[in-house]
Amino acid sequence: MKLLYFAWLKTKIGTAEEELNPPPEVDTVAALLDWLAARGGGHAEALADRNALGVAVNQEYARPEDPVGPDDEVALFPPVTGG
Amino acid sequence: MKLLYFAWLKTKIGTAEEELNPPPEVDTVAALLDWLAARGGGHAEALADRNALGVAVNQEYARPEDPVGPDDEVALFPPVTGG
Amino acid sequence: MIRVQREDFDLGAELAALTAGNHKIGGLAVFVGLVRDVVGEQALGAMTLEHYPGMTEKMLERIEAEAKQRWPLEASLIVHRTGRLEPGERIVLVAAASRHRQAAFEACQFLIDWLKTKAPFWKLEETESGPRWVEARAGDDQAAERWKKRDPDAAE
Amino acid sequence: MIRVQREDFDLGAELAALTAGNHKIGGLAVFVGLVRDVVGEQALGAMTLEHYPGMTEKMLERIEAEAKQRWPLEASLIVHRTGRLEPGERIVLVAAASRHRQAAFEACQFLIDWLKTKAPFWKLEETESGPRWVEARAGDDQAAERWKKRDPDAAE
Repeated sequence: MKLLYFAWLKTKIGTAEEELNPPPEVDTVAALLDWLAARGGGHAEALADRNALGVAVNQEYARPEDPVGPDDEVALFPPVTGG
Repeated sequence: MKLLYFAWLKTKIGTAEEELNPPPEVDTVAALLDWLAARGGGHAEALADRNALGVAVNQEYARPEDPVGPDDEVALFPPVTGG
Repeated sequence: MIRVQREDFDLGAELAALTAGNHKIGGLAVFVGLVRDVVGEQALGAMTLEHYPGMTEKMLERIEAEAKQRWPLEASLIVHRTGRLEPGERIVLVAAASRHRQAAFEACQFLIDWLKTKAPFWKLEETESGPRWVEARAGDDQAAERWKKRDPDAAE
Repeated sequence: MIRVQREDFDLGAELAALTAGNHKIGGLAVFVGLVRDVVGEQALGAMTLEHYPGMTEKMLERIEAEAKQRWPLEASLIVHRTGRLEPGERIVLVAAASRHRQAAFEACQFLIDWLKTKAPFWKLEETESGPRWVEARAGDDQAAERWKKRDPDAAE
């Protein structure tokens, strides 16, 4: 699974992109966020407040209950501030 | 008194501008319009429907009860359609 | 700033000059009116814009001043053309710049709505069935009405 | 049309190209967002716009398509810059052209309101007290909300 981090999530986690292999039971956005937070360190810190967190799966906005799988590109980011 | 006519009022009256000397009792916009209409011909035709008529005295929008005098510039025109 | 002129305007140059050097501006809202080639069901060959020199400038200045009083504008511009214009040609440019976009958008709409109902311009259209003076649109009166609610006597 | 680019855009050329040859257009509404030199109480030296390449273009295309579905547009354009921008520089251009001005204005506001809440851009500001990621404004959410009432699930 390809993980992308933007804005301050990138800074806190310390990378813009990483390849991870969560176990098969991590099959939803919510489960993935739990699994990432459990890694501790920058991941735990970046995921401390999930209310404001935006998630996209394969470049589409996703909700906690949406499915994720090993071949997906999952992006985590703060609320958007363009324009 | 200097009279100016715009758009179709100019066409109906047959001139864009004329110098007229209404009698002293013609001292309001309403009285002026009555006096002009009474001249007959193009003036009467142009002033047949006063509902839609715009009037400016010295380049300010004026109402029927507003005063007019010999030194004024009075303009008559249909509703504006710029922009 | 307001201007009434026969010649076309350079949109890029006008807007660049309007915002140049003012780094308080966060949003610029612009409206450009153009001559359409169809009016109602008829093909339009051209239109001629007549106006009341002197009063036009006075009214445009007043409309701009009113916008500046209602919204915190950093810059504003009205340029209106006169004379004969063909389809595709620009008729009018209004622009409003402010710190935030909402004020810029509202002021820009106010400028064009009030211009359309208060500035002494008249359009003569050349249609297939001959020349025809454009009649005022009820929609324009309604658009102007919404700004009137705030201040019933302003600029009249 | 939508475009994401580092370089500045030529406003006059963009708008001329957008309306060129289409004589059905009666009104063109435009918004340009610029970098301000003050944010809150602090002086801003510059800002850097980060984005999510691929998803950004996808979202901008969807926002434009949604505008075309809601209003009878003859033309529309979104150009958004990325990278480091200094005060006075242009960030974004949105434009909508229609037969009548009301549709052009509404679509233009819709484009920028939705862009601000849906397109994956993030601003990093360089202030006196160091770099700072811009937080989402409640006002932007409210501005986007008014378009949501019409169609709660669109483009999400």
